[in-house]
Amino acid sequence: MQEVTTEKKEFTPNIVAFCCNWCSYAGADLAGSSRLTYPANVKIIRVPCSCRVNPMFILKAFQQGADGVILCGCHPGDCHYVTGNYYTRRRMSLLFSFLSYMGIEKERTRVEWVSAAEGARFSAVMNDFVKTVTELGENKRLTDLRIKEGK
Amino acid sequence: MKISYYPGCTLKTKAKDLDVTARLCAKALGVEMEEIENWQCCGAVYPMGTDEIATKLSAVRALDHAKHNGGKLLTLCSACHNVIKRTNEDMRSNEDIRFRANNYLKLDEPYKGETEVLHYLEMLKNVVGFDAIKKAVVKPLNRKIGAYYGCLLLRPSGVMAFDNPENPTIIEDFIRAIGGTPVTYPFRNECCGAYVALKNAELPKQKSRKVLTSAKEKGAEEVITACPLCLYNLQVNGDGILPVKYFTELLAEALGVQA
Amino acid sequence: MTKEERIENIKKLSGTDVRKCMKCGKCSGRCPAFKDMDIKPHQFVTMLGKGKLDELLACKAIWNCLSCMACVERCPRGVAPAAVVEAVRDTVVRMQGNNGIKAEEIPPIVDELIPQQLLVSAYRKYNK
Amino acid sequence: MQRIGVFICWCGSNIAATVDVVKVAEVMKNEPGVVFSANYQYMCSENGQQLIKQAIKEHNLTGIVVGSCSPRMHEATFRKTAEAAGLNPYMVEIANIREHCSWIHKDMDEATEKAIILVRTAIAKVKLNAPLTAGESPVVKRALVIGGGIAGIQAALDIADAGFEVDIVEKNATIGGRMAQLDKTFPTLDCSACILTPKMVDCAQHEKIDILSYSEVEDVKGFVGNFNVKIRRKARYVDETKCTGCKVCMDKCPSKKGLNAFNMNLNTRPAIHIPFAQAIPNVAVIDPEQCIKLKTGKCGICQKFCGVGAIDYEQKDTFIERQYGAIVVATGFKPIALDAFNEYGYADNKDVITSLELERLMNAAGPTNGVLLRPSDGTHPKVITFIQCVGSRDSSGCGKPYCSKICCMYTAKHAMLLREKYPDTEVHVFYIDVRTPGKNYDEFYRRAVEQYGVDYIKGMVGKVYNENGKLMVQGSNLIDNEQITIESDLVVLATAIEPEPSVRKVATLLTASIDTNNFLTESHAKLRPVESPTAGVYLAGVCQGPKDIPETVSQASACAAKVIGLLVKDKLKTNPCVAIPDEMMCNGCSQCANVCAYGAITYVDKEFRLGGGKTEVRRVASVNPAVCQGCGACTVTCPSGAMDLKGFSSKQIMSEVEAICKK
Repeated sequence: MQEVTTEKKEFTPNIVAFCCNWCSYAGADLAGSSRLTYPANVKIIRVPCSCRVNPMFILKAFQQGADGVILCGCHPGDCHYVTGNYYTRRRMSLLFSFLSYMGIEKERTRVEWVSAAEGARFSAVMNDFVKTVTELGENKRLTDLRIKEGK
Repeated sequence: MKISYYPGCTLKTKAKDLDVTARLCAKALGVEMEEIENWQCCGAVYPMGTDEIATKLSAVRALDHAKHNGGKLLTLCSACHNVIKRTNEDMRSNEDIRFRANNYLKLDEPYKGETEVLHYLEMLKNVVGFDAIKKAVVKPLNRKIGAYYGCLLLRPSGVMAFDNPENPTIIEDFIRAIGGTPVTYPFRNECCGAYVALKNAELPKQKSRKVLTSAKEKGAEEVITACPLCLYNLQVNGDGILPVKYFTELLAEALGVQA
Repeated sequence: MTKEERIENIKKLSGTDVRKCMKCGKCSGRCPAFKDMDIKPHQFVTMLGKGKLDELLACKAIWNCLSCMACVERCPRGVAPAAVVEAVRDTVVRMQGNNGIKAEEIPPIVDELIPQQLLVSAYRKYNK
Repeated sequence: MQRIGVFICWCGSNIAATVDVVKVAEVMKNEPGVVFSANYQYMCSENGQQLIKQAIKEHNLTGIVVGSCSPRMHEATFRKTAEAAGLNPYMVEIANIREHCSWIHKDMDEATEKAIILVRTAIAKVKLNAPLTAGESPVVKRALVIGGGIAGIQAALDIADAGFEVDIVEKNATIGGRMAQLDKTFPTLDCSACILTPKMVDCAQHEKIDILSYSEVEDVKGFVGNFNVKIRRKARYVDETKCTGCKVCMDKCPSKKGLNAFNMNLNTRPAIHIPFAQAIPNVAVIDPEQCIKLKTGKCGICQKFCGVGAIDYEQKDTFIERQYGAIVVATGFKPIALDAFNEYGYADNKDVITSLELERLMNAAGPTNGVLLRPSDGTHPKVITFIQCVGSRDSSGCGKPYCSKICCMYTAKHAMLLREKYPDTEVHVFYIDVRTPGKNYDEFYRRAVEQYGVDYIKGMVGKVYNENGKLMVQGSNLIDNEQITIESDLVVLATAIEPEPSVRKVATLLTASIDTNNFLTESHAKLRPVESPTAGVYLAGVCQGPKDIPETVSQASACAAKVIGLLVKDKLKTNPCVAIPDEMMCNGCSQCANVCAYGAITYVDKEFRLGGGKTEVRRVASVNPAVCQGCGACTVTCPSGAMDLKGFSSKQIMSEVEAICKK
């Protein structure tokens, strides 16, 4: 076991962002090419459509120690796959009510619609989400402690 | 039906005609105007400075009173209407002003712009209905009448939401309802300049003449307004080009109610 | 207050973003008091943006603006020149002794017919 | 055992300035499964690709991860590189360490740490990648052009000239569009009809072009190479095959008070009419709202007089279905409504007109036969004032926030033509800025000023009102710091343009994205300006953004080139990242088929061995890989977890999640 430094570090949350390939991932690219910053603790996973995101993935992220999970897709009505984001919207509202039933702060998960043209919005959304999750603090309830401490 | 009513300073003195005829007509049309208690002067001009709080409190008090008494606040004077409606919008949508005004007032529950501010003309149109007025008219006014809107009723249109700011029709519809022939003229929504009368006497003179000349050119025989200040200015500075009256005076005439 | 702070304060007081102005001049095309404005409505916006404080504070236009909102209504960019005029006027009035109209000036010009509304509004507009 | 290669790109200083690329490459050497790790200035360059190819061969790599720019940029490049070295192209993953890392972070340590995690995540994914092979789908060698204006006409002609069949679907009774309404065109002042109508005739006579006028697209199914389109042919109450365009019916029709939309409602036309003299097809149409026979059942005069028996009051809308390989959208524009601009007095004064109305008033085939007369009293106007930017560059909510682009030039054109034809007129132009970039454009505008004496006033109009029969135009003159009032006889508003409203429906049918101003979005603002993000859909003309005729024609020809490039192929490679059911787990519940927007999932009865010589017939899902678009909606909906998506499998995504979360 490595010795952990005792110095108290400021809490920086670990955020997983699922972005659909056609709108939000491109929006994140635009945020990049426009040099619009957001915190480095946001890491993006590319999926073809927001409807590819199984609620299991989100639970898995929390279990593995993520502090917040955000899912981004095309604006309703603009889905590249016509209706994919409508499924997302419905599934996620179910997942969110399940999470709040379990006592997990609902602010830890979020669905946002970001188009390929909305680089500024992508950056603003990420900044805001990181801020929200930072205020909530570390995710303890859903983390599988064996995973965290086993390492 | 009863509606909370805010008369305002001038309607108690120089513009009694406006107040008295309005009340009589409303009664004849089945609306009771209930003057709110202990109203204070609205200040006659909406303070635009973003830090102006104290100057808006009298309007908020009146609005809060109306909130608990039917939820509607009836106004008659254009200036009062402008001040109260814009203040109400601040209380509804401007978080900073809402917080600070409520901080001063210490009401039982904070006021958040819940009251609906209704001008007498809107009341005639939406509550009574111009058709009902048409039926109640005993003496149709067979005259050509020019509506003078001025600036206060219409602008800023985003907040006032009174009528199309460039092509309003509500007073024209009103004139039709009382049997008159409305005359539309281009200067009906131009400011008469009365605000600066004490500082710059010439400007209001020019502007009033322009308004009345424009109305006369298009064939108006008289001009009506809802604003005591416009009335004063058009009468005093308008060289008597056309007679100017309150719209409620004509309503009273058409309905056959006597002061 | 430094000059820069004063400028910032006027911007804040006006609640309008002068950088949105595209210098079309529609406000001045409509202003009914244009001839009596020594600084024109569009100039208020650009001069505030450039920080020309002294000229703004010394102008006569702040007393002649009718606050009729025609410029605000017409602006294609959502700028409110009238709010800038008022913010400058407020700033002048709030400096000690700079009231636009003094109480003793009133009685001689008041006639029988003058409505309260005019006196009240004049006090509110020009005095502190 | 996977043998993974990692390649970290500097992108010059784009990545290397904020990410310690050498360190990232070093750290990756110690990752389990990684057998090779390198960094290079430009991985996408010839040399960079060579490095990758060499490593694949030398180290016998089974998968590679490139840490570089966005996969939307170079994923295809590196897949080709891998393929060239004998590696399946789908064994490539990109870690986006530029757009998602170096460009948005400033702190080197922070950015390097994030880059390491991103590359690790890609490694975690690529380890679970499986070789995929793209399928093939056939290409229908026929194109659809939606909209028959100059954009649609040009695109159709170019595609047809290359030997492919083209259908033009036009919602109006004739093709020609807005350009047919124009009088002259800038910057050379040729007559619009003289250059447009020959092209319209070419379309009509071209053996490869089928004009479906008075028709609208109702439904679109399918995908690039194989669109199935349902088209509504609206009842025109005239048999298109019989009508000869003799116009006798127009003379005899007793209902002559219909507003003539072609002339911007400045005059009237009969209920049965041909929109204009050079209409294509030159066939009459009946306005059912106006026709006495259709409204009351009495009349029938046109039928009586029609020599060829073309009139058919019983005609109904019909539908046809056709297959296309590619679709060009060219739906055009309309001037905005002026309801929110009453300060210019358009609603109250007949002599306040829009620029398009002026085009008709100046046109020899227009309501005044080309003589400029005031609509109010038919007199010749002496003082004409133009107002520019009416509703353009307006972010107040009343108008459009964009520049309509064409108004500066056509206003200069109008001003010039008026001064030339009527030297006794005085012409004023209020402008905010004069924007005339383009070949010979600024010279054109300056000619209006210098040669024709047009008075350009830097300022904007605040109010137009009628006084003693004159139009008083009150505005600012910012150069002289004045407020001026010009007594005018005619006021012309350079009205903003907006996309033709029907584009919204078309966009929805095609799943083509649309921006906040209802313009269709192009795939890339600079490098793919005529492609829609939806494969096989191309954009021409103002439906994509404001533009003038030369630009529209260029874009239409560019679209045609793209369409030809597509139609010339016999087969298209399909995306291999499609859904795949695990038949052993599928219970045939139909949930996946219900959510599939493409109808790619069907059910088959299949025989399964149960062991012991027994078999069982079960109903299981079957995905058509040519139709599946790979969205993944079915994978999540499947209650038994039988459905998965190739290239984005649940296991892959889970492993990415793990890699990101691992501290």
